[in-house]
Amino acid sequence: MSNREMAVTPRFKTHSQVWSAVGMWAWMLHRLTGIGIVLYLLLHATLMGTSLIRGAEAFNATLNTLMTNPVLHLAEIALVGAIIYHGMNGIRLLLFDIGIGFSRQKEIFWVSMAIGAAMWIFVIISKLS
Amino acid sequence: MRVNAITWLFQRITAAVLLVLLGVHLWLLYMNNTSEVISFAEAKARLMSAPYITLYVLLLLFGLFHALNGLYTVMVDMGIKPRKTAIGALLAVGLGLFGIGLISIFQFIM
Amino acid sequence: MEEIKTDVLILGSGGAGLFAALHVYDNNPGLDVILATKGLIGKCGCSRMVQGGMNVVLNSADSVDKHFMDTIKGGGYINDQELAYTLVSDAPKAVHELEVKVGCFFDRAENGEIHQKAFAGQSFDRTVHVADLSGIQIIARLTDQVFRRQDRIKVLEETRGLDLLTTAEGDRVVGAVLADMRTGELIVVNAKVVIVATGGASSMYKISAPSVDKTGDGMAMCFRAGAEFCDMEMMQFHPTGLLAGQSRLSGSVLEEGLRGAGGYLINGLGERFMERYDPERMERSTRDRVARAGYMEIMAGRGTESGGVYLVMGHLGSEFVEKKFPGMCDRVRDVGKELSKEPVEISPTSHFMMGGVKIDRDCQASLKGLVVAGEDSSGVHGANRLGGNGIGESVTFGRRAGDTAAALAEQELLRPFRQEQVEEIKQRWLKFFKPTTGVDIYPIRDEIKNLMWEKVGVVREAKKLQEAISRLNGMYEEAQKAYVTNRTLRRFNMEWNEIMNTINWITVARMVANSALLRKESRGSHYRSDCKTDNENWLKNIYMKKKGEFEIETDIRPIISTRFSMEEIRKLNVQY
Amino acid sequence: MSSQEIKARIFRYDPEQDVEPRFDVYTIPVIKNMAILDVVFHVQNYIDKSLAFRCSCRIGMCGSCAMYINGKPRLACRTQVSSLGTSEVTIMPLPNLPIIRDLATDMEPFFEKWKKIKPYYVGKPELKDPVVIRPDSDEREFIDQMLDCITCGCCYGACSMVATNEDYLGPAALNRAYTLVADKRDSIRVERLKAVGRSYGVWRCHDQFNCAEVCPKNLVPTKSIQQLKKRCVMQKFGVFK
Ligand SMILES: Cc1cc2nc3c(=O)[nH]c(=O)nc-3n(C[C@H](O)[C@H](O)[C@H](O)COP(=O)(O)OP(=O)(O)OC[C@H]3O[C@@H](n4cnc5c(N)ncnc54)[C@H](O)[C@@H]3O)c2cc1C
Ligand code: HEM
Ligand code: SF4
Ligand code: F3S
Ligand code: FES
Repeated sequence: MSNREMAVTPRFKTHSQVWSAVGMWAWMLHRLTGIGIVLYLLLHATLMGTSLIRGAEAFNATLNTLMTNPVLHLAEIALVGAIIYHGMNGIRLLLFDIGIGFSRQKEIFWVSMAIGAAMWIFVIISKLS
Repeated sequence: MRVNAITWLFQRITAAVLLVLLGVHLWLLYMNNTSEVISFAEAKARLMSAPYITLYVLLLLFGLFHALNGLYTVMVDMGIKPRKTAIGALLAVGLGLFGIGLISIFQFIM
Repeated sequence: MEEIKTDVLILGSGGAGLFAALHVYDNNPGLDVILATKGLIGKCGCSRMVQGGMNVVLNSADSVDKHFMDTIKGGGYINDQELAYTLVSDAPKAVHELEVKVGCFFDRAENGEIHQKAFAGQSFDRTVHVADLSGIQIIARLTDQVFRRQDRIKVLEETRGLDLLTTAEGDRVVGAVLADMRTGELIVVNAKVVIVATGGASSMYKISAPSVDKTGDGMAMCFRAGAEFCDMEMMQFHPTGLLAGQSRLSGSVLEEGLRGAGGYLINGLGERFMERYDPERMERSTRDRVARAGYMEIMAGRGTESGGVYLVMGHLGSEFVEKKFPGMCDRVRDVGKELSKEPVEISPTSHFMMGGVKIDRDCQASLKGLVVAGEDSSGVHGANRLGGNGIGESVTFGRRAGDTAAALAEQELLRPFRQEQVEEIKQRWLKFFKPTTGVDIYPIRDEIKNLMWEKVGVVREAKKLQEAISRLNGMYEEAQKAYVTNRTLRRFNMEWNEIMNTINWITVARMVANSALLRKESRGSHYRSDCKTDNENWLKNIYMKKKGEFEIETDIRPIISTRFSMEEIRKLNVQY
Repeated sequence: MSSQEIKARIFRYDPEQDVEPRFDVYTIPVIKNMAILDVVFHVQNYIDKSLAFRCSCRIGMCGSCAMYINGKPRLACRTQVSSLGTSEVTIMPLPNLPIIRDLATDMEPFFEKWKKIKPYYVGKPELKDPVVIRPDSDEREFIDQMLDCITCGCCYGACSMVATNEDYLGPAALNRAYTLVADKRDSIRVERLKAVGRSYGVWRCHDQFNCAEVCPKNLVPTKSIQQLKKRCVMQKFGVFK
């Protein structure tokens, strides 16, 4: 049937996204931070694992280079930020999963972000001091 | 795959548990830490007690499941086709890392 | 050209078309059905747009006879009483089926039974509904049921009927030629039975309510095929069409329940003008009267600046209005007003055609193999339709049409169509792609709408009607010279579509205007400023059919009064 | 630019002739209460007759006219030009659906998925009459609100998960599934639940809320989907029957 044939031939579609919504950004960031932390985890486990297997000396040496590098300090702050974001938004998602907050999703997002930001700032300050 | 409901549920459960475990972990790292650089000796001192061991084994287990299942979710979202291969690869990585992790923790205890 | 053979071809996917498809299938799942519709299934047509709801007798304190009397009283007593009785006695079965088989869920009253609300012109609160947007649910659920039966019901979307195919003797319909609007290709469907349910042509007025795909196609097709029509002068104007300037939102209906719930109508001077026209029932009077009252106020210069009157709901409490009429509040908000708080400008709007193809109780038209249901048919509503009887007609007669079609398809043979007729039809509709220049269709379309509004509108008179008729004939000629600007573009060509619409509009409009000229009295929604109501001589219906190529043959016959006699009607001597 | 006119950038594409889509720009006089639908009608009627788009009811009841307007899927008939707060409008077809021509998309994939969840009611055989359900009972949960869906596809066009995964059923179909799964009158609820529990079903939703953000009927499919997920889990443990 002519109607049907049209449906099966592959045709151009647009994939324009909706960028103006809170939920969209929340989701994007959650995914990015999630993947980011996984990558960190992989790296972390490999480094720790390999150095530990080689013994205490190697471990101390590795940690020494890592923990005195200023760039890595900044990276660590970013990592903690990512974990905090992922965790705070994760709480928001868990709330939805148990059926709470659909009508207030934006407010919940901003509240959890405010708390997260406070935590992050706290971490940064305590780290810098 | 008909385990969708279970993995989905586990992703939530691990998330909730990670929230607590990671919280404790980070707290220890930042608040209970005196020196600039963590040394083997310090780490060992902490890791010797049973609660700590449990904490880290659990963190490892749950973290790995959450992380790798998370990655798998992303892949399915993107429409990955040979799903079996993906699952195999993730399982291998997961088991590998779990092994390395256990050995590492073991190193401290020894 | 693709050729398809089938048992039943259904044109239109409103309440009538969809229900007919279900009933053909449920009667005999072995029958092949093709359901062709001009828009997307479940999305086009007015059944989808039904707001208020559907009249049905469910309460033991109510009775089918009361509903019948309300219907013919509302209809100016010229209804085909057999059809009106069929409507009221089938409606409870239809609602039952909608709830139990189709899966609708109508709003419930406190006691958990189906809630029935007040509608104008009724002696009992009997309108079942889903908030104030009932049609969405009825049509969505019917569509889902069609999906369930898709092994036998083949749906052709955006495929419009062009013309019916008939035997050489002209007494039987054997199929139709369709156009797949997405590809622009024509399709010949050879069928044992054709059900026409394309839902009228009230969109031919400047201010009108229906969806844009209802352009009288079915009626025009039936006219060209030689079917008999009845009551074509009877055009209903809904009193409360939203006014929104030149925007297409203009004319959209604010539902009747607003007046039922106690809304006021006031004119530009702030008077509740219904006092002058129907002091007893006020705003709850029937549509014809309220629409005319509003129209006359506007004409007498007592309207608002942009030519309307006001609908006021504020005194009922904004919470009540928001809760009961969320859809209406939203719609009014689109034009920047708060229905629950401030007066909203409205105007009568062309809404529904009581007239149409003459059918019997089984939806059988005057040609064999032709079954017509819903707004395309005539007789059920007489001179005026009660709010809530429209979707009622659509579903009750849709069911019947399906039953009839199934029975006919079992008995009949598939008769061959005539290739030369197919060629003729092809030529009729594809010729617009040939010329490189010609008439632009859009000004003509706009002119019809204005002409009908001004000369064949709410208030009519002989002179204007005559002018309208001669102009319509002229426009018909002009429209034949129309051309499609982009000659090579058959796919989803909206201009071509509009040319065909315009020709069908004119075809139907001519019947309306001629019929209106013939009925030299006022009755129901047909109001002649130059004639009074004449209960002595005009308890009659006007019948029409095609004569020769394009002439109209008329016949005036007494009403079908099998249940409530002419004497009794005359005794009442109602004036309109 | 004067407030009397707007500039409309309209997406043009004919799959059988054009290699690439393009944008045509039209200047259009503004009228009172002008909706985007009036804009495209103006262009089609009086400027470029070859423009293709779809519309039926023109008052937000049929869901035929969904388009991607200034960064969001919306109903053309219910989007007032004045509400956009700018005199430049970009009109594109609904995302994630194949294009027939210009702004008219092919809704087939949307409805194919709609059909996958068995969208039709199959009443329990013992229910011979309309059931008696008091409006204040929680029998119908919040199904009734969710029944207002007009299958416009706005949510489908807005959901990134649909964009990245061709098979994902999408918010509208899942929302419909919920209204049936939670309808105690229906007899194939478990079967339907199994259909939405597949990997192309509910699990692809990650609470993006774009569906709720754009739904012209203010539905929150996210919530329906959560209810389905919950029931899927319950069903796995044998609690849902
Ligand atoms: C805004 C509005 C509100 C209303 N409210 C109420 C109410 O509250 N209560 C009530 O009882 N009635 C109401 N009505 C009236 C009611 O909607 C109609 O009486 C009824 O829906 C007609 O049903 P139908 O099946 O005959 O036609 P429709 O539902 O109008 O369907 C016609 C179908 O035919 C298709 N079609 C048209 N041309 C062709 C063609 N050439 N080929 C193929 N298909 C074609 C159309 O696309 C459409 O699918 C309302 C009408 C409107 C416009
Ligand atoms: C702080 C505790 C954490 C919480 C509360 C949490 C919460 C969640 C939740 C609820 C999801 C599901 C999202 C969805 O399906 O839509 C998720 C996904 C994910 N998480 Fe976590 N998480 C935490 C820690 C972590 C850690 C430590 C990692 C990495 C090692 C991680 C990696 C991921 C990944 C990769 C995903 C998949 C991304 C996606 O689906 O968008 N999470 N998390
Ligand atoms: S859920 Fe809303 S946006 Fe999605 S199809 Fe239904 S009405 Fe449209
Ligand atoms: S936008 Fe998509 S991801 Fe879920 S919440 Fe809505 S379906
Ligand atoms: S045209 Fe019907 S929703 Fe816009």
